[in-house]
Amino acid sequence: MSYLINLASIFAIYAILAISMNSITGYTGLVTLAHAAFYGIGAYTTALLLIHGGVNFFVAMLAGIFLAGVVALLIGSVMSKFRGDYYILGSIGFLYIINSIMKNWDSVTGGPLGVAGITRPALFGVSFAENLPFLLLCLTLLILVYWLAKWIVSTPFGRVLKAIREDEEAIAVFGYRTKHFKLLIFMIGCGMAALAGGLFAGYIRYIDPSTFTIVDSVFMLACIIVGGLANVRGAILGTAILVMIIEFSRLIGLPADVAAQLREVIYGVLLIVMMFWRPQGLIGEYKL
Amino acid sequence: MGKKIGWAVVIIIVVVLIVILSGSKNQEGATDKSPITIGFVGPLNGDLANLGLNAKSAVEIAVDEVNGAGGINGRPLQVIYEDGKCNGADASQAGNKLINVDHVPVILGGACSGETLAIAPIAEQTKTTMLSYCSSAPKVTEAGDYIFRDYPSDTYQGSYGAKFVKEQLGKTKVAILNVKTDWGDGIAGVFKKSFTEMGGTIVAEESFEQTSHDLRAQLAKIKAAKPELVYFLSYTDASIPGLKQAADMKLNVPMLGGDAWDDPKIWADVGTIGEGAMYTVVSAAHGDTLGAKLKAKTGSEEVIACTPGAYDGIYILADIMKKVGTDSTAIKNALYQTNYKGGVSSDEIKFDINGDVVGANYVVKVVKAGMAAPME
Amino acid sequence: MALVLQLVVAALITGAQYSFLAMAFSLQYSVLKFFNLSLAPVFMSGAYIFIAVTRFLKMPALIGFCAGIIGAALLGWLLHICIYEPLRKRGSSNMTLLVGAIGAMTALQAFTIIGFGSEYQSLQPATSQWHVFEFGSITITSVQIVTIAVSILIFLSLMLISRKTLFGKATRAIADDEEVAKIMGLNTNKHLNKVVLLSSALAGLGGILVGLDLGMSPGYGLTSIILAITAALIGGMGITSGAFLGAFFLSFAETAGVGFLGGEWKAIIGFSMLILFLIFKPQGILKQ
Amino acid sequence: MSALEIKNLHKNFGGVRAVDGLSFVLTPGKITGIIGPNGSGKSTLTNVLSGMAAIDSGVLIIGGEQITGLKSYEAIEFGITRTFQEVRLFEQITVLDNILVVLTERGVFKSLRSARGKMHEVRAQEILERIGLWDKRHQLARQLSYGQRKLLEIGRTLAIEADIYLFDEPFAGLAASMVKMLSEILIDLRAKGKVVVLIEHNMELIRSLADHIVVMDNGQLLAEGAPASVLSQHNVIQAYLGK
Repeated sequence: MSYLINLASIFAIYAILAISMNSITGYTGLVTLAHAAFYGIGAYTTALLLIHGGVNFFVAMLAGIFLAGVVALLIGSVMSKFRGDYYILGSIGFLYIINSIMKNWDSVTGGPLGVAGITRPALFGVSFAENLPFLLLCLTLLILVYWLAKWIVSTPFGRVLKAIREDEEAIAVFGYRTKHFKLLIFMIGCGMAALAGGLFAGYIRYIDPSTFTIVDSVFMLACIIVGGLANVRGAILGTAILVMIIEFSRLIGLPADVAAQLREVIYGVLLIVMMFWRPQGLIGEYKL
Repeated sequence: MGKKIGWAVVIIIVVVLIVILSGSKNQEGATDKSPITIGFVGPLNGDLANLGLNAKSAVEIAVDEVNGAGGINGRPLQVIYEDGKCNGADASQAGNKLINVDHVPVILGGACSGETLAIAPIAEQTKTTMLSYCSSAPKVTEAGDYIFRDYPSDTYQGSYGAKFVKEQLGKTKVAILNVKTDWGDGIAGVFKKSFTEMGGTIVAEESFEQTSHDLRAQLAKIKAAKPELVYFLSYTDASIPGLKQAADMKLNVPMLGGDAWDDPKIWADVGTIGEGAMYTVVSAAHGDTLGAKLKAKTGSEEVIACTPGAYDGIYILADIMKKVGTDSTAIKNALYQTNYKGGVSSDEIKFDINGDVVGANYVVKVVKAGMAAPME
Repeated sequence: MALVLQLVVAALITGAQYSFLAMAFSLQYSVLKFFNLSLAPVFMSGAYIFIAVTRFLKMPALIGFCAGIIGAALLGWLLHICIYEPLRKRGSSNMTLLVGAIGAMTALQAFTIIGFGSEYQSLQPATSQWHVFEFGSITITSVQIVTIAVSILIFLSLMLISRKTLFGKATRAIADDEEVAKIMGLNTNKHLNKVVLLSSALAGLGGILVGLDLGMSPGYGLTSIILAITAALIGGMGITSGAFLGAFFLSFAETAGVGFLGGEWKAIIGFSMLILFLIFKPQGILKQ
Repeated sequence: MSALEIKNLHKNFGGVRAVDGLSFVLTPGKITGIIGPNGSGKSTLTNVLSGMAAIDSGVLIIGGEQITGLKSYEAIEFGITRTFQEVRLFEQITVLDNILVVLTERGVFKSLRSARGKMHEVRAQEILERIGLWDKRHQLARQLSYGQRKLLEIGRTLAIEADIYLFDEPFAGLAASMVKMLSEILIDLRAKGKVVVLIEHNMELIRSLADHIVVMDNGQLLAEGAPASVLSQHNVIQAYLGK
């Protein structure tokens, strides 16, 4: 039974990532693959503050979100200048740079040795060490992020984001400094990704640079494309489907090495099929 | 239209959940002839797949032998193999499945330190014993009370290498070229500390990312530093091009490597370039007997670094389970008292208070005509 | 002094190795206008077909060479007519094409791993070593000289084709404006197939020559295509001579970085170049 | 309401002098028609006036203020708004949102706090009813017919408080009823003393609506003045027919 609880926790963490990427890619049309880097910043800040700073888990997580926001401000302001393909290229560049920093800044990040012994969160005496309470924590944060994303999109700010997605040049003529809008939603999205990173660190209790690479960004992209762009529920649906595929291929007892590769073949083919069949995804509202 | 599809998919997910749920009721309370299942975690694909798969074959041989000799008090031993892919995320998933779905009392694994460190917290929390057969990173020492390893920590390999270079080879000026991974950094750091303490000097320190094969620039800098020996810590992927590039550059200086060079594929590929290359490896006292068994099973007598530890791991665990049964805490306590004799990886295996194997007898192997053999 | 010369030689070799995929990408980007990341598996297929032919079928290297180039060309062409051409016909945005390319890349890379295993394979016949030429303390092997020569040869021939032949003029016409080219009676689809075949063959050739010197592993394709795109961007996106120039610019920057900073920072140098050029000179060196 | 004066404006695109030393005044309370053969620089002029294309040299004077550089998001600060030759709507959002989006606060953080939401909805309904699209407000913009999309774009331009309206071939492809509706809108704007600029090929519409005509050819000012006199000038007819 607790296998399912842990699976649900991983699902909740990836759902938060999908929702956060959806706000940037689904609603604002900015396809970014740098998301795994902010996922990593959240995880590393939370882990390092927890172990060395002796800080409470949630304070460390908030610091992670704040740091991710600051880094997103720097990177976002640079990337807001780019458009379309060049935006993705820039995001890939930044992802590799941040991943290299994680690998080579041994004194702080422990480099490839990673960070081990991260303790599970606790707040006012309530400990989330056991799997079930941890899952409840993940679900509450997922609902919080879901509500936040829903609210942002319902405000006029969200409407301007959609207009930027549709025709950035046109909305600019009506007096909107699109760079600022793109920057703010990028920061919000990356902050949410850092939240998921903190949770992941708490869940797995050992992190190393190999879990924050382009493969993870592509996985998040696949979730929102399968589920549906510009639809918060779509992001959750897509994540559910893809996490199911991962665990199904592990459980049906394929020879272990083929199973792992088969999963990646399924993602790849799924992305191609979606581009043909429903580019806007199962319940999406925006075609790339 | 969108709504209908959304709901249809949600229903499918619920159905799938129920299927998995019913499948995972645990098997306790069966008759005493039911199999005892333990877990195995290792890299079954990815860059280090050869490491994991070779160990897996040895484990399969050991299990057949144990079951052949009556199993564990009559109950057959069974192993569930999970792929840790040598990274924290997959290893944690694998460990979680073994502990929470298959309810294994003990896990043989992980191989890479990243795998062991990722599963250790879950194992500690659920009081599941872990016996890693290949994790050498110093960090594993304090990974937990339930965490053991029958493969020596890097601290031994690094200091053994330093002593060998300084005393046996009498070299004083050494260049280090290591891959940026937990293994590479771990050993390089220890080597540098002990070599400088013994009065040697490190004339150059270069490193490279695990995925890069082009070491020309690093080797050029090392050549300019005029070392008497290069301590080249690398996995198979970068060793083959690295050795070739060094030879192309006429960097004709002896090379000392780490236990990852115990992979005959390297020497078969580099051919004459490998002549005289040396590397430290845990002396598998009886590696050849295991090699013969592996040849019968898999067609090649290749015994890679982690395999002896995995093979012995099965026997150690089988002996303990015969005495104390399958309760994990009992297994843990018994492991601290184990004194396993006649193992393949070493004649005597004992564990210290941290669960690390006591002592490590390394041997230096040297490559002659494409074959690696222990140096007299 | 010898160190600097040896580093220069190293940079020349690496530059030549980057140039094949960079020119192949630039040629395709000039007409198709999207980041075809699936050139990565095409690049690797050259090397893996070479291995299959020479090692499993025990055929001589020359046949392996031709089989690799033709195989890569066919793979690139198949991807084009099965995925990108139908998508372009349906008027899909280049973002949709890019996501399709990411899908194809992920699936094909997984297939390669299932087929050839995930470990490193060297293309060089076992136990043999390329003849080493020595000039004072500088050394260079025969395959490296061939790589540099072939890369310059390919560059010159692409220049000639582009200026002198009908094929070159048609390609430039489509690059300027595909609609206008159609109106002028050019069967653009047939012509695009030819361009794809040529660029895929070029990528396959690059895969083989790099494989012969450095060997090949499945993960290598992704980093190579991103470095190739960086080289194309540095030179000037869509200009073949730009890609050639960019490849050497990138390799010299990387080698200098490794020379002075250290090997582990190599990845950061490559991607910082990408970001710097994206910000300050997105049009690249050659374009005004 | 202030006039918009263009003084010695230059703009070239890749060697072609699209706007070449143009000078004239757009007076408020008048509809100025800009005519000229294709490629005479009409659209480039609109792009420059709305900040979508940079000014190479020359000056724009609005309300006495000299402007040599205008960014696209600054256009509205000078009261300039426009439509596009090929309709550029926000395709995958609803008709209502296409109007509401331009009513949002310009500041990023202000737009998050949707303070005056109600007032905007009333304004949007008013406009949509005026252009007859209120009943289609929940449809996506891309689901409208060509004529309706043209009207929605004009509705969007009307939604914001502006002084200078640039209409780039708004009548192209409109049905008769819609032409009548749009003409009334232009006349209404003129009555409000706005500067109305109409780029159009249809000569009857120019004659019936424009108070003042500017004729452009090869980026230069060919002729200027009242419609009746300008249209009969020899060189104007020559420029149109000669091409």
